[in-house]
Amino acid sequence: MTDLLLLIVSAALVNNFVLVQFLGLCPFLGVSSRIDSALGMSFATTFVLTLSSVVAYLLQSLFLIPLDAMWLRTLAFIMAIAVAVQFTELAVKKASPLLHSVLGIYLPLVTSNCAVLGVALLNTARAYTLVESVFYGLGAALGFSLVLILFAGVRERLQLADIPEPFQGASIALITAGFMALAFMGFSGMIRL
Amino acid sequence: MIKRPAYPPRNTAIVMRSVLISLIPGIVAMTIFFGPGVLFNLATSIFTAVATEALCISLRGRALMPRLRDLSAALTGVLIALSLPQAAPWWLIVAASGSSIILGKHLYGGLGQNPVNPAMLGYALMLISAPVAMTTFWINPLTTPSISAAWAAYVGQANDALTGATMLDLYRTQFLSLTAIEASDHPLFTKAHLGLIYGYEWVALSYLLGGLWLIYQRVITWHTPVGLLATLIVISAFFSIDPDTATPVWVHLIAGAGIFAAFFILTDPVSGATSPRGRLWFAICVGVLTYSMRTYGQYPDAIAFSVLLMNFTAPMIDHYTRPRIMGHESSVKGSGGR
Amino acid sequence: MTDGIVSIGAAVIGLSAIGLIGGLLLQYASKAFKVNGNPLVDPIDALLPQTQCGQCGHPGCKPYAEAIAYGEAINLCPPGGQATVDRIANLLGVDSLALDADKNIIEQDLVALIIEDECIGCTKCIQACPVDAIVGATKLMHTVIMDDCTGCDLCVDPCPVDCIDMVPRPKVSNFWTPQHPNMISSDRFERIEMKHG
Amino acid sequence: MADYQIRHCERKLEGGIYTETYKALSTAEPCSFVNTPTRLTFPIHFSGGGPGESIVSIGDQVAKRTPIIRCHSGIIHVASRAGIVVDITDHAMTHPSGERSSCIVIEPDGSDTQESLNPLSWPFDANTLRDRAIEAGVLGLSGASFPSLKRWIDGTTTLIINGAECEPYITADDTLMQIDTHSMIRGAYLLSQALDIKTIVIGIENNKPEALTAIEGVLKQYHSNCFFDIVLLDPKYPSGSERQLVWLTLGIEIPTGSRSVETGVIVHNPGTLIDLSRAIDGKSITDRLVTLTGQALARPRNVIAPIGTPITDLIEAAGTDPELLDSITVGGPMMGFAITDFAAGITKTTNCLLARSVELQPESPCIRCGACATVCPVRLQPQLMLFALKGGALNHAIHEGLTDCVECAACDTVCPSHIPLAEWFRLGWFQTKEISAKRLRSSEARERFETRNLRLKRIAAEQDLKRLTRKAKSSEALEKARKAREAAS
Repeated sequence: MTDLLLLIVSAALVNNFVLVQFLGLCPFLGVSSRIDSALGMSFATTFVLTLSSVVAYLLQSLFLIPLDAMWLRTLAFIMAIAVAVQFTELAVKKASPLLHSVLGIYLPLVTSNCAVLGVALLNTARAYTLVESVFYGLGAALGFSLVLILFAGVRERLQLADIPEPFQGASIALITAGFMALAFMGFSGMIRL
Repeated sequence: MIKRPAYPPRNTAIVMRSVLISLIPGIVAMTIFFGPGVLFNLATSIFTAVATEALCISLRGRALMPRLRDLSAALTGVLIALSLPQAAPWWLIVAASGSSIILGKHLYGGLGQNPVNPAMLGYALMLISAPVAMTTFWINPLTTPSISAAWAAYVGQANDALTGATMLDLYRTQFLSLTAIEASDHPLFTKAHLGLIYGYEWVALSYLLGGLWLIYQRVITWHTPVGLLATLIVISAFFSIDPDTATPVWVHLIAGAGIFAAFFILTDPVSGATSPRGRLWFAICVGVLTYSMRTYGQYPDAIAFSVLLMNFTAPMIDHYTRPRIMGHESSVKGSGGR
Repeated sequence: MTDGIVSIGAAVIGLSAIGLIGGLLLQYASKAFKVNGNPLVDPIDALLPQTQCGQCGHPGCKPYAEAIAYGEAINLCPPGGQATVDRIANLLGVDSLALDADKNIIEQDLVALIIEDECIGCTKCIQACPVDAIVGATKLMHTVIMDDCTGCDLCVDPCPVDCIDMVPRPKVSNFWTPQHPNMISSDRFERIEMKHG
Repeated sequence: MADYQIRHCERKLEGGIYTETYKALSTAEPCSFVNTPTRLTFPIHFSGGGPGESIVSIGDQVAKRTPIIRCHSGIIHVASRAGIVVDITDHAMTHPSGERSSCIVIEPDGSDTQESLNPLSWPFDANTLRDRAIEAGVLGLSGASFPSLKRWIDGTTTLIINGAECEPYITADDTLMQIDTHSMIRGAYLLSQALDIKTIVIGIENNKPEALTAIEGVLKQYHSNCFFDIVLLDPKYPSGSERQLVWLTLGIEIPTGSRSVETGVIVHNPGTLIDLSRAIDGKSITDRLVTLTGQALARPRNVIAPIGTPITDLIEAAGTDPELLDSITVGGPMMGFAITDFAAGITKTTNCLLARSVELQPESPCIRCGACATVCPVRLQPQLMLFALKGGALNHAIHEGLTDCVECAACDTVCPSHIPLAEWFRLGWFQTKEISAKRLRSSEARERFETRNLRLKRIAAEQDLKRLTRKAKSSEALEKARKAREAAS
């Protein structure tokens, strides 16, 4: 149990996918301008990440290893992720058309979100069990959601601030993201797994 | 005895000035125990901060004097100087002070707009960029450097005999490998030396004095310092049930930047949470993060990282700790019509 | 060699099977989550100024809202001005555009005014008004109901005697806006000293 | 003797500030009358009670209490002195906008002709009383000129007399409570009788002992079946604000978006009740008590002046040359507004003219110190609202509670950066109103557009139908004719 908890903390904070491993930066910058869209993206990504780690594990153990087809790993994973993303997109469109519009292209782009594929690949590379895979995916998703939402909160404040003209918009967002990554360095070395 | 005012000061410059005044006991204690290098650092840091501030303001074409007069840059300079190693070379001070003013403050539009604490940002940047200097150029508390030795350190030729890691770092890296019995014999940590030689206690007490004066003057509220210090005490007391593996309460409290941060760093109003309840939560979270990073992380004193992390959560804390508006049913949803 | 081919074949078949399963799942999902119409139309329509002026190239605001929901540019509404463009951009989470330069930007809130001496009572303007804000009958003088006029100026061109002017909307007599805090520093005063102790 | 009790308020105002009050300035001299001025001005749309229209024309001779303005809300304003209507024109007025608007200008002729209404005699019901108040021009007399009649709905259980004059400098209500105590109690009592209210709460700050003594003196003589509950309040600003007063005296929090009447409480100032008492006697409102105060006036005091008296005359009455003053504050230092054109005449809501010179401190950026939040009486976070408003995010500010702000300016007073917070919030509140008015107009336009489209469709369908039937008939006839022709050939 403690191990699983540490696994989540490690994936969420210490080895945060966005700020420490620099994966999934595209949605991190793309949908963080508003808290509500960040929340929506967080839910979508959490769902896709957790689901795809399970599916990736199943694909790995039931299909790729028995058939000795590890060379198809990336292809198979991306297909599984694409299905999960497409499913999520349909669900979001039904549940909240406004959110669907606000997330725009970033929702289908979760497919090519390297954090999602990264989790799937890391899971298999580290030979996690099913439960571990789920927890690792969940931890990664929680970390992604955490920084996305926090960053959105800060960006909402930045939009109201009197920022010098050359730094307005994306540049100050990138600088702030850098500072956030700096702050996350404080976690480094905390959990060695 | 000065009468306690009924309200906080009615002027930003007076707020900043009060904080500067309340830092004086701490600065005096630092100078006594860690040598004149502290003063060199202070002068460099203040000069750099004020000069950078002036440069940034004039680059933006804003009026210079009103902003310089509010002393906020000078205060950032002082805070930076006090948190950096006492034997740090001049370039480290200049880089820390300049980057905190430029990156931490003026990129975001100057006073009142910055999302993170400028002083802690400068400190963290230096910790990442110059980790050796930041972890080893602390004055060894067993020595008291002369003016010439301090100057040598200032120009970058520090004497190894004078410098070392901080006590918190030493405790973590060397002391925890000893047993409690062995430890009581260790020259650095025997009770007889406490306070009298190392000075950490006296520095901490001086900061405490200044901080209490700030509360008395209503410049800061009790929420932040109490939140941080209580959290540190409670957590470290809980874990120090086993003295062989845990750093004791007193080390957490006085050997690191705990008291200094509680009264002077976390209380930065701009980058912190603003409601009283929010400030309490902010400080408690900083306490928890600091303890865990100090204990499990790789950096000796994690206050800077904890503060930066919590700065990013401040908008959320503000949102969720808002008091219930009169006439409203719940506290979080604020909107309503008249 | 054959082993390899068998293995490749199995993999390809297996992958195809997985793809098929995924496809079926999505097919089911697209049925289950089917959305009727475009639910974005109403929220967009609520932001449009409802002048029904047609300057966007659509017959009224609702049709334009529908067009936006299906991808039309959001910057075609001169009566709404930049504020409306920004609001729609915010609603849909897209980048805000500058108001289309081809459109003549209306700075002021205007209403139509019929010069009553010149009106011949032809009812052409009444037919043109999209919001029934002109009253009158054949051979009788017409009048614009100021409160109902949206300032779309669709009545101006049809008038054969050119007796309709666009004038600034008359101020509601008791409506006033406080001065901007940045402007009033000269009139400002320190409110009061606090009582100490 | 009326049944009454005096108690100390058990609740403490959250937030709020103790300020220097400077009340003694204007009470040093006794209250007096001013001479009738040479001109009186009455703004047609801004006399209180909303926009209206003039019911006199230039050249008309009016008597004292002749109706001159009828507001669209029904309220009637009267001439405060007999004289001639010399002009109806754009004129400066006592209003925060500082704008000019059309005013009736009357030159008093010194004669004493007057009109009056028939006195009402008990018993009368609430409607009669309300109609009388409208006819006599009784306003809420609170800062916002809210017509008192709207407050009179059934189901009210408590009347609160707002004797908490918490603004510094102003002593108008305090003086009224002392010199016209009997009228005030009578007005309150008759109002309570008409509305079937059993409890009258008098909220009065404990720094007004003279007024308290006067009230007690009257109550000892008074015969009534109401219970008078006198609550002594801490003199903390803004305890006289309606929501705060209701909470302090009764412990009721008025829900956001509603007014006190909706919780069964009505709040009136002493002045309103005195006016009401006069109106019952048939006397429309012609005069009001104004506090002339401030360090820049030679003889600060309270005066009773005809409504419409130019501010210049009042400054002169306070022994100061109006030329020496740049601007004058109408109302108290906290919620008042500045006027620079002293030709403006006082209105029924002008309770204080304040002349003083206070050095203005330069504004500096907000450092989010939160001092404003600690003094906010409704527990808002002014620093966050200000940040949103300055960044142009009105919705954000509304989400933070902008519409709950009572504009008391306590935040403004304690702000170490000297930011005019209350003015930002006032502006934000007006923008909110403007936007919702626009929304309303556009939704009405949408409805009319849709109705019109439906109508056009219907008409087109009807015409199609008509044409089709006509065509069908004509083709039938044609067919017949053709057949007939074929048969013939």
